[in-house]
Amino acid sequence: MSHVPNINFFKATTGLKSWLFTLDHKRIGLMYLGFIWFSFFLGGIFALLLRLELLFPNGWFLTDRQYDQLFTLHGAVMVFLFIIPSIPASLGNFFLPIMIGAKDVAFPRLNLASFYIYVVGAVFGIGSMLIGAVDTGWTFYTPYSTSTDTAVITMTLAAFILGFSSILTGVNFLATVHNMRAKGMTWFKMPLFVWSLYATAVIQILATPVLGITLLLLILEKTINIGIFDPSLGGDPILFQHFFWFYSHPAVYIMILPAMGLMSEMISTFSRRSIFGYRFMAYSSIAIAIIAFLVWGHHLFVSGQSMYANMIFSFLTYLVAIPSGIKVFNWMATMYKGSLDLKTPFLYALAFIFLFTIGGVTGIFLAALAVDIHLTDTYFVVAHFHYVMVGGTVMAFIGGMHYWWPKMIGKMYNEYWARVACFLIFLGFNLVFFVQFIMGSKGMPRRYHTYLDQFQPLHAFSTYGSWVLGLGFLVMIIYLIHSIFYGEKAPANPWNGITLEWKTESPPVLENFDKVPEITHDPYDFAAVDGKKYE
Amino acid sequence: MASATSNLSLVHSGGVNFPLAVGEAAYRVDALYFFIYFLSAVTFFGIVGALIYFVIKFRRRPDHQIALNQMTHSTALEIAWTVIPLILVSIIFVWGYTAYLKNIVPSSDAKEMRAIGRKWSWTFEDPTTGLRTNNELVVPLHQPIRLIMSSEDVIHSLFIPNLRVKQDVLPNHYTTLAFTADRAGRYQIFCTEFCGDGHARMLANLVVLDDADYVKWQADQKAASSATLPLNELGKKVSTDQGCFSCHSVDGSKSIGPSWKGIYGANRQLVGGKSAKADDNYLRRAIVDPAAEITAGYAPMMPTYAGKLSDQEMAGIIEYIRTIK
Amino acid sequence: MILMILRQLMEKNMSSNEVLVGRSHEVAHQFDTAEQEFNTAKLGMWVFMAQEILFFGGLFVAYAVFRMMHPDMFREAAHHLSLKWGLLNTLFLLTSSFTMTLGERAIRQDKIKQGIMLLMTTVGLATAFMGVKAIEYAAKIHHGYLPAKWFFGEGMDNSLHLFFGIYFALTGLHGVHVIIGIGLILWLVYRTIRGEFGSHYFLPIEMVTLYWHLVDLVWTFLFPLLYLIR
Amino acid sequence: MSKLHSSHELPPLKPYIITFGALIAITLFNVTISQFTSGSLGLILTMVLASVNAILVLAVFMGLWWDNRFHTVAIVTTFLFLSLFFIFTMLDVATRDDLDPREGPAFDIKSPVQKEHSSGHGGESH
Repeated sequence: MSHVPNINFFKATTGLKSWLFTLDHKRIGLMYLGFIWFSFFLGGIFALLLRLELLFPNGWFLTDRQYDQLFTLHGAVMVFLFIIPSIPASLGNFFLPIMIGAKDVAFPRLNLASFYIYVVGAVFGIGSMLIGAVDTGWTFYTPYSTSTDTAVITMTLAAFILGFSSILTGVNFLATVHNMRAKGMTWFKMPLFVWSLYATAVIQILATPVLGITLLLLILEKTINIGIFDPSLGGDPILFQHFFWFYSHPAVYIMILPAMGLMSEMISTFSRRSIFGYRFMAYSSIAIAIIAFLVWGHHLFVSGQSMYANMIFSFLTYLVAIPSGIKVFNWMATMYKGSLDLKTPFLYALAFIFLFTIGGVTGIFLAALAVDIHLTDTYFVVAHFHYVMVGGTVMAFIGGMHYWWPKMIGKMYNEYWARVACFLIFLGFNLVFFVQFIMGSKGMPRRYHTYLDQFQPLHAFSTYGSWVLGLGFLVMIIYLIHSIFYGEKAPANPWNGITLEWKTESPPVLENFDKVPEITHDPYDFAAVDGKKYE
Repeated sequence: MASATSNLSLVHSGGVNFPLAVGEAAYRVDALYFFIYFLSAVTFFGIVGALIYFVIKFRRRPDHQIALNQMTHSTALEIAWTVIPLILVSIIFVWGYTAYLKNIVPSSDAKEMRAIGRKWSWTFEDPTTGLRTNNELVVPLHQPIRLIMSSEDVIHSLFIPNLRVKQDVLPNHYTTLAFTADRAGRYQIFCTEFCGDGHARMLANLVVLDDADYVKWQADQKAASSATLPLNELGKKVSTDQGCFSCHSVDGSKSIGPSWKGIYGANRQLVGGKSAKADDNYLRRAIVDPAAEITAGYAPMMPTYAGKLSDQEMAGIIEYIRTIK
Repeated sequence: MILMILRQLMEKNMSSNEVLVGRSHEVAHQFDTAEQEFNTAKLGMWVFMAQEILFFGGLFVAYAVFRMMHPDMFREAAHHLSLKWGLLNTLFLLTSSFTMTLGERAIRQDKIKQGIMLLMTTVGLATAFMGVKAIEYAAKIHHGYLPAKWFFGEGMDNSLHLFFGIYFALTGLHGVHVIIGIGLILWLVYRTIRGEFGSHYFLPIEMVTLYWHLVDLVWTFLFPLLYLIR
Repeated sequence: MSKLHSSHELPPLKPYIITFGALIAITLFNVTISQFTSGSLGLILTMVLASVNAILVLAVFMGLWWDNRFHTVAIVTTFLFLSLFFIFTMLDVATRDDLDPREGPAFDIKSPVQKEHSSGHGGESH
């Protein structure tokens, strides 16, 4: 193993086996990427069907049960199979070691194991659809989940297994960041994407096990009636909600933190400008990770939770808004007086700021106790978290995928069609979800298969928007696949970035670098590169 | 009577954002909502405005290849945009919490009423008069109400958009909801915690009556309960009250349970291959012991109504089903 | 009997002189030095144990919540558990923790035979622990002290079934960890006999030792909470 | 063959033996006092002693005393987050009915032994 062949990782070994048993973080990352996008399109098809069904007030092609199953599957697939692993497992796996100048993650075999655990979880999850898909909503609230006759056990088992995949990825990344950094790469010379993955890993490790035990107890509840969550046996259903949200709220930050890291990378590179307030950005990632654990109770404001708990959780929820705000302001300041190159990844970054701001400020409404009482469990909440999750995470994910596509695949995509798709996705997304804020404020509850006739025009508007959004993703997938086979060969550094991943070839060589570089300057030190005096 | 036949429209009443506000609680919520709305609009347009300005002004051009400035940080600026939002959200928090407390604490002269939720209907009861209504909560105008709620099966949630109040309804634990309505009329009540197939049809109405109407309504109710209705009308009333229609249609469309249309006297294909004629006794068994004979293609989910209905009421329902051809 | 098989294996390998020479261990390619590999693996293990603590933590929170809701029920329930067996098990587990540590030290000092004996003692104590657990479970099942729906035991408090729900969940989950631990230690013994470990390389032993202490740590809280507090 | 752990010298044996003795002693002491105490005093004393035991295991047996400080930080953080989970949940449970104290549960829950299990109340789904 002393001699490292200087060839790119695609060509190093070939054949199906070389992929299935690979220990190379880059290949594992790409396999994740494939599975994650497959899950996204599966969840997306569910979403389109849901919107189509909601075109008319009394439903037209689904029964109540089928509708319930469909929205549950949409939620479960999107949360557990797509968005939680999305950025960390795919782009994170591929780029974390490269960005800190390591040859691989700390535990490559564990990394492969995480991937296969993910696949097994996905098989369980998708398998549950065939044997009576769950209809509980992705939150599995008891006692509904313990009394329904759908395949709750299979789906909870899937989420349980996927949780372990997530934990192991977190352990791996944390150890990698701690001990695998190249010479000279001090903590404050790490790119912000690495910082955000580090913060994410902390949440993955400390929150996910609670989901594990919750789902295990739910399974015990269904199989041997352990009684802890079942009110008819003296258990406490609100306790289930505490357990569930102790994981699932921090999970929201598992979803958004890596996206914020990606944003910092893209904004800095395409503004050709050192990131504004690097340390604040790093600290705010950690702050978000910590405060994320303290706010879960805001999902329980109307559940019958104590009013003192409501007060404390409401206050802590506001605190988490502060570091998120800092990030947005710092990105703005980074663009100020930069040299903005409006390439596709940067367009997605701009879309992120636009949509995430809406998602963020509507969060302020929901954290205000009195207002939340009215808005919770309505379409307002649906719109809010889609603005944060899709408008935030998914936009950054797509942007990041375009940003690193040349590096990962070694081919350039078509810039024109990429911009068309970006525009369609941005437009379609707003058409679908903005109107849902109005619906929710007007009182339209979520998870309704049928609804009052008066809401029909608003629902129809949202449904038409979903077609535009779907078209955007279709265009994207076509030109991306096209680029794999017919794309122009990508140079090593198409965007003139200065973080480490641009210092290796496209696609990277087997162990990432021919010679691991020694790090001497800050990750975004464009001043040094451009060699110009600034005021 | 002030109770119109249909509910006040949520979409077409009130402003762009909210349905018409009916009561103190709603005014408090709306005031805070619009305060946040204003702040949000300023923040949003500030950020997007700056974004657009930057994109136009600092776009990369042949004569502008590198950044004009590489300022890496400004502690003063960063502290400013940490502290200013912190102050703003603190104001919102205090406002939100005090408004919340005012809204949830019932006044001492509140009239206590009970609500029971089940899959998929509501029952409301006035303990002082013993009057019980299904899917219709009738309250006097300007009277503070304290609703004590519980559920018979899973978690439900009672939501009255016009009053801006909502509270989960738990099995095995009481929760309460306080409100005062200051405008007579009929308002929508939703269930907002997912509770199964009939969740979207677990609808009810809040009927707010002024004092005269309320007294008259009480008298009518008492009279109606003692009056002898024709059997099929009694059946229709009982079916409505018991929420039968959240699962059974009368127009032949398939719902959670079989439609009642034309069912009387028809041959029913049962789960397990048997079949049975839907005569009076079959229908009675279907009400008292629904799990015994399940029509093919349906799930066994109907609860038993044994003990909940009198013989006369049951006969009424069967008679009513007979009339739906 | 297991010991006999082990001895045979040992002797077989002894003859090929592997125990004395020791196998070489190559540092994985992604690391620069063995030191880095060791530190990283250990960090990973500690972090993994953090998640184990929270995994059990969920159950402890459930315990606390129900204890607060039904204090009488817990007071009574403690009387249905056998302090004698519980204490015996605590001593088994504490001692096994100690022998595990001694075993690890022995192997690190190349006292391979002594190390194997100590590891086997640990396995023995762990098995004894599970044996006592089985006796206790059998008694509970016999008297009908089962979770929730299955409960048919006698008791003053009508929420007793909840306590036994938590009891079986906590001890059951802990028991699963003990069984996994036994498997891991046996695997270590096998590899030690094959001569893979010694002063030159003992990373897996270190990892499993940490894991075994964690199992002990959880019991440290389980024992007083379930058996002692009344 | 690579030379490993030159800097990882073996910690002395003595602390292990002392710790083991202490663990046994504390456990026995804990059992003894639990026979004479009850209520919250007993709870607190017992938990304090159990915590001492746990800290001994962590510090000596698990070697945190000699180890990389970050491992201590990681474990302390873990317990910190666990206690947050604990405190907030308990806070809710303890004060849930403060606004509206009502006597007794809404339904009479008897031990399921006495209760005939009717359908529709959950748990009968398989």
